Amino acid sequence: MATFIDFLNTLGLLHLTVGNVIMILVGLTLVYLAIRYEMEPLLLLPIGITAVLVNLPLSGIANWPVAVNLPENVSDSIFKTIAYMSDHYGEPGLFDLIYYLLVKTEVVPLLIFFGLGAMTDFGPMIADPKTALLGAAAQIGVFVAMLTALALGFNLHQAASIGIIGGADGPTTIYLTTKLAPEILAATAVAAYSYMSLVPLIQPPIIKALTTPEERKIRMEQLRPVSKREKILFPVITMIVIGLLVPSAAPLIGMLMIGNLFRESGVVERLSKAAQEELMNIVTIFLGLGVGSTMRAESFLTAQTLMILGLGVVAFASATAGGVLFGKLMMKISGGRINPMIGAAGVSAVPMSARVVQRIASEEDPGNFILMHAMGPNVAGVIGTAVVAGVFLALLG
Amino acid sequence: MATFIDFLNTLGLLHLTVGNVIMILVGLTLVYLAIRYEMEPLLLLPIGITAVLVNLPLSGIANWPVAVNLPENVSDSIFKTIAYMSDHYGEPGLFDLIYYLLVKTEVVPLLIFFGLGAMTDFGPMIADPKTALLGAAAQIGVFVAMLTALALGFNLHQAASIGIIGGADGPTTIYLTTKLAPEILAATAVAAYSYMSLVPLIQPPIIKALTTPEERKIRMEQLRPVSKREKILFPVITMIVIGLLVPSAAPLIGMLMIGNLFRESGVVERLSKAAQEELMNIVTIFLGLGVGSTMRAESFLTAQTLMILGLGVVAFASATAGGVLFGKLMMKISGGRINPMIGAAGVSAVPMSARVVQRIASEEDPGNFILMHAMGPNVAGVIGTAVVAGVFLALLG
Amino acid sequence: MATFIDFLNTLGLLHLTVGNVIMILVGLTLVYLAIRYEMEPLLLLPIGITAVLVNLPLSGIANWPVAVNLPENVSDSIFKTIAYMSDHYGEPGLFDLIYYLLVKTEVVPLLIFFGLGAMTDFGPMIADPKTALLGAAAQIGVFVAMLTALALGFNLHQAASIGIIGGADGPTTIYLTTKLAPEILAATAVAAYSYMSLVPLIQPPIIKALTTPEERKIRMEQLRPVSKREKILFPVITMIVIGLLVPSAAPLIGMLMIGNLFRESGVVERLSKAAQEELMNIVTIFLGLGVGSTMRAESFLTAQTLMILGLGVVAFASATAGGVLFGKLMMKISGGRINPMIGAAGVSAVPMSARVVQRIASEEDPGNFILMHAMGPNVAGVIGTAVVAGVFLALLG
Amino acid sequence: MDVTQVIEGGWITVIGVTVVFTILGILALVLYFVGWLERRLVEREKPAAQPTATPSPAAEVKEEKPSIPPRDLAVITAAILAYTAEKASQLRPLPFRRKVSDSWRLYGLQTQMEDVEDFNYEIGKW
Amino acid sequence: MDVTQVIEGGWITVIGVTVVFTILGILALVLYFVGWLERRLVEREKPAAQPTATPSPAAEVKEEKPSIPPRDLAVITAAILAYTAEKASQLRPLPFRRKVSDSWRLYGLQTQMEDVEDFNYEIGKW
Amino acid sequence: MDVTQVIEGGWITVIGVTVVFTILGILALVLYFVGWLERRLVEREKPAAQPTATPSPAAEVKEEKPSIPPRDLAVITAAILAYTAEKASQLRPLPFRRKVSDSWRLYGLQTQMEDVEDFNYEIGKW
Ligand code: NA
Ligand code: NA
Ligand code: NA
Repeated sequence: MATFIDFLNTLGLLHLTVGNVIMILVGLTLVYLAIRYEMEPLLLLPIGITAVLVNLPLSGIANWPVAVNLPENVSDSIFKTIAYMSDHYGEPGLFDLIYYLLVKTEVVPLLIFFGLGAMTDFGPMIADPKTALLGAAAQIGVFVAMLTALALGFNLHQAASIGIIGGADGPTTIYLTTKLAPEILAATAVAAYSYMSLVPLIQPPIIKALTTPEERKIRMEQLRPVSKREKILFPVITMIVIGLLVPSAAPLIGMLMIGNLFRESGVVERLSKAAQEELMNIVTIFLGLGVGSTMRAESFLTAQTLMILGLGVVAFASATAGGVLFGKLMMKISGGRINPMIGAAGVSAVPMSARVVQRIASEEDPGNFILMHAMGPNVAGVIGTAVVAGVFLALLG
Repeated sequence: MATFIDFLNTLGLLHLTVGNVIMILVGLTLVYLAIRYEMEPLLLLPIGITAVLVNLPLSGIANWPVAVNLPENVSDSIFKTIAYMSDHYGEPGLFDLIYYLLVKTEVVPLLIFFGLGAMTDFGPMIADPKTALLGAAAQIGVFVAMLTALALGFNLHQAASIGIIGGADGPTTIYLTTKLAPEILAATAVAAYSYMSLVPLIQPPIIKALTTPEERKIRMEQLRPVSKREKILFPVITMIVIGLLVPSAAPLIGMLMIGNLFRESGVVERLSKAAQEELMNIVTIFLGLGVGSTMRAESFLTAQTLMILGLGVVAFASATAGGVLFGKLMMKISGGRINPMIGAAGVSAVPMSARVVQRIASEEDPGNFILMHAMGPNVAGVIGTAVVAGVFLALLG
Repeated sequence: MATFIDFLNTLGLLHLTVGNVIMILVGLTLVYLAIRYEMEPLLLLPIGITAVLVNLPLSGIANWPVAVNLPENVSDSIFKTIAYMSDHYGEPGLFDLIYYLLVKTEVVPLLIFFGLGAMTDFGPMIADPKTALLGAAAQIGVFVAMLTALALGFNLHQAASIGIIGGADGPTTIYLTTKLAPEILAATAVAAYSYMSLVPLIQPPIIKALTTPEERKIRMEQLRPVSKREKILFPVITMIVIGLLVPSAAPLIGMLMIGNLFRESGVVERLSKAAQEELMNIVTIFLGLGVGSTMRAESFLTAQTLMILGLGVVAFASATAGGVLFGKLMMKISGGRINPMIGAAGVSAVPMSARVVQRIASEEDPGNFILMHAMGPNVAGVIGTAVVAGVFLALLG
Repeated sequence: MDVTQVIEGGWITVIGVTVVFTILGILALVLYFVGWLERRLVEREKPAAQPTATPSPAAEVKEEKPSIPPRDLAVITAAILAYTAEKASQLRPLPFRRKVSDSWRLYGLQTQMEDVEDFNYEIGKW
Repeated sequence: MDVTQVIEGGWITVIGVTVVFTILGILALVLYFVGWLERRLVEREKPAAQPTATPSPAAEVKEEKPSIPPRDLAVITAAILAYTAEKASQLRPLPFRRKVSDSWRLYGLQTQMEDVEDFNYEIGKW
Repeated sequence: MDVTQVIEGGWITVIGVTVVFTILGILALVLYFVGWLERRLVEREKPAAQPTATPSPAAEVKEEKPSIPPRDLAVITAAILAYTAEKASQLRPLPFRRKVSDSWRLYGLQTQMEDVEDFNYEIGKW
């Protein structure tokens, strides 16, 4: 009989909090958006369903809090941290292992950058290097959002992590937030991936408001061909240049460029394919599960989260504006040979924002093909955001 | 010359024990069965050959004992355990790392459940929900075997781990045994996988003894079609319902259902494929190597192991009987619209036991197709066994 | 303003040492050779580009030195080592994790042997077992190089690691060096893989110098067919025989033979494919990154490294000579029925050295097909080198 | 044999059997409810489009339309299959194990289904 | 150069060379024995069926022959490719998401390109 | 809202914007330089071979359009397959490196053999 009462005490239902219920609903909403509207499903589906699972009480699948104030000497070392967490919060569940060993150590974001490098063709940027500056201009959104966050009372570490959402690079956001402000990881990750899939809704009105129909009709001359040699040199040069100037960006840029060299070298097709497929798929699964498992009521259900979601829109919008306005400047300087809209593609979100630009261009003039020109800022935006993350780490890390 | 004598001392042959020799023969037998009779080769081949390897003395590829009495404060934490083992038994070999880091932490069994979820179509159970009860009835075998094991002198933890063999779900068996009675892991795992492949031999006589030819001839009406929406809702609902009621089953059920959602959502085909193929294959390899490496003479060559192998037959047989008898009850209640044989498929062993049922049905009446109806209890049996494992963990863990 | 000065201090450029610059150039050279001449690109490309990345100062992607004098009680345990390194050198970067957790624990070399086993057809050796002795004879090169290294002042551990380069098996070299002399890992790994791709240049002059045209024209009778049963028995027997006699070679040989059994059994094609492809590709990536990350100026830029590169040639050349000379002996004994050139294939480098032999044979007599006969010593050489590594570990480990 | 433990085991059995039937019973009820909802939704949404919403059991497995009309694909595939089948033509009586052959790469739409099914066969029993 | 170490190295060389020849020698002997056993077994089991047990050396590398003559395969494949290609040739109006269809498995050369592109679309935004 | 932090944030903004423009500006300059070098090299190496070095834009943009009209591709593939098949059926003069081609996907049973052999070539030496 005592056994029976014991068992009743293990009923999770009895330990369900309001916070759990809300988080389960949030998770289900993400799952719904991912399936019904195909909003970034590769990330939002795993994140959402994992959020549901970890908010079922007593399951023991995620026992360790995500953000703890660790003693000074413990926080230095991931292995001490794990020992400390075991001591204080018991045996790790599967999701604790995934989060603490794969996400928090940055293994997962870096391997995703590696895979992205193997999947990205930097050709359009090599063919027209000046478009790289548009990838820099779009980073203005990062700083606008950061300053707004500071004004709203977030501390510097949090503000930087929130700002980087405007870079529209999921792994960079996760990389930086994990290092600077793990307590808001779930919020920034969800914001980053959600707004990324809303790019086709967020960008067009801003682009149209900042450009005239004549500007949008500007045709650009065809890109020059890029040789295999240039494509091979590109990752090597980029790694060295950025690595020497912003070392704190070197892990992200380095892995991106190693992946890209695998792709372009043409001599390690097996490894390149593995980086793009088997390794990428497996790492993506763990990223989704790991991030989803941080969506606990105690850290997610705060006013901060709502503010972060709001600031994400600010970040994306100002990044788009920054790109377009700098595009207009380049248009003036070049004597009207650059369509300012391609600046909007500087927010990354490869290749979606470039497609948005092309679609608007087609609306004005069905014969205007600027997709490839928009790909230049687009891929430059990935590098730009990683550089900004490096600056943040150098100054705040 | 001293060097030469030193070398002679490292000859493994001189340190070979009778136990080693027997274990090598056991391993070779498993390899033989796997290859010659294709008995569950994906598991029994790796387990068998690994058992051979770890029983070659002095190889250093598996140095740590599988079941140790750890001090109280050490056993709480896997990382302390590893430090403790290093201190007492030296540097880990490859198989120690695989067993302690991947199997004992439950990473491997849970990832296999994830992959199984992505591979399983729960449609037949959704189309005819009442068949889920047959998946519950077959769990009776688990308890019959557990009580028998208790009567034979096994302690409660061991008895529960032995009973779960009757669930015919390898990863669940490994999951539970690792948590409750790691000292008998090798025996229960080998029993589970061996009998699973003997299902076509074990089940038919029991089914035939408990049913009349008329009952076996009962045809069932065609299953209704199941919509995509229902298939998507199923994993979400199941995860929440079971997670709230039996939280200790949540890790197993949760991973199974996340995998199934990946499959049914239709928006993450890449991840679903990865879960079913690349990740699954890799994890399967490590499962086989990890379990095989626990087959050491000291823990395997006991009277207990022989009893466990015997109890495995009891478990499978009584599970089959439980399913069939409950099937007869449902047949009576439904007025003869349910073929009682499909209860036998409640033991899981997807889809083998369902095929066995179909084969017997065809023998009686070549036009009787109840395979899909048998798949309902079949997949329900997986859920049922996970629930029972959850109950054991809640009460004994 | 202080912020600005802070930032300038993080400029990697200011901390670049001459050593870094040289290592970056070395890395770039490897990348160039890998791409331009396809010199072992699967390894040398990742190694080279990683060497570039880890020599960019302050990147934090590889913080821990590769070879440290650890206190006695720490070096026993990999996990204590990691805790110690964290304490003394700060949080690990991605490459520290890869090197310390995957390479130094031998996980990566052993999994590569596993994959190699699944990819290797031992048929030619089974068909003509006497050719196995040629695989033994080629190991003479290992000892010649070891003795030379000793004479040049290397200590025994280093000399053994250098000698093993002559075995022409990358993973065995890495396995042994990691255990005996991690401080020269980068040098031996680079030497092993570099010379392996130079086999078509190194071997022909030696083969021609040691054989007469008449000897090179010897045709060998067609190999007998090998049954599936023999192919299945081979890995099992080899594992047991070698495991009992040279247990310290058991991890290498054991994993090789498990992989080969997966291949030949025919019942676990999925796992065999996974071992050859998805797992192999992923592990290869980590091997390249892990080894490349050990190429730091402090340990690589020494006179020792140059000597090691020189000794590598000695090793390959004397291994070839050993094989050919023993081939001549076997030719005499057999009454001229063995072409002595196939001894040169005993250096492994599967299947390149066998192809070299075939090419020379074709030059003398276009109708002479001894490729398959050369494959016997070729695969035997893999086993032979693993045995020698086992002897070294038994006596020095 | 420890009597206390056996009694404890008896209690666990009672609880366990109760729980497993309860859980799967609740699940069944929920599934009936979901099925009922689904039918209502389908009827309301498109009263005449039921065939679309409830595909035939055969089509149900695969949700989307292949870019080749399945019929044509079937014909083409049949040619290949017929050929490969001839090679593998030993009709085995209800094979308890079907061999994975390399030619599945040519099957097109049948691929995933069969591939997974075969692996299910081997692995699903776990 | 440390003389003790060189002497030690000499001993290791003696032992090492002995061991490696011994081991591979034993292995060779065992293999001869296994081969002899195999021949005896085969002779006893099926005295006339030796051709089955002894495939030609060419086929030996790969135990089985391709089930379709490659030439026929080429023709059949061409038919499929032509068909699928036609379907794929409609100029699509900048699709914001292109579905991965199963038939890509039949495309051959187009495979990798499209596959990666689609994944880029979803994942590249990161 | 902490004024010190906002001021600090302002400094970070100034530094960050400067750095990101500087870095990408330097990168652009280097790329222009590399492009200029490349053109010079190409001109010097093969003054008349520019068409080879500069593929048509259609091919370069390979993400959108298949570089070969799919129908032609089918025919060409068939030809290649027929050719390679014939080659494969003879004794080849031991190629020292055989490139992995995409068309292996169409070979069916030949796949694994060739694929593994090529990889063996590169990796097997370990
Ligand atoms: Na960006
Ligand atoms: Na079950
Ligand atoms: Na060798």
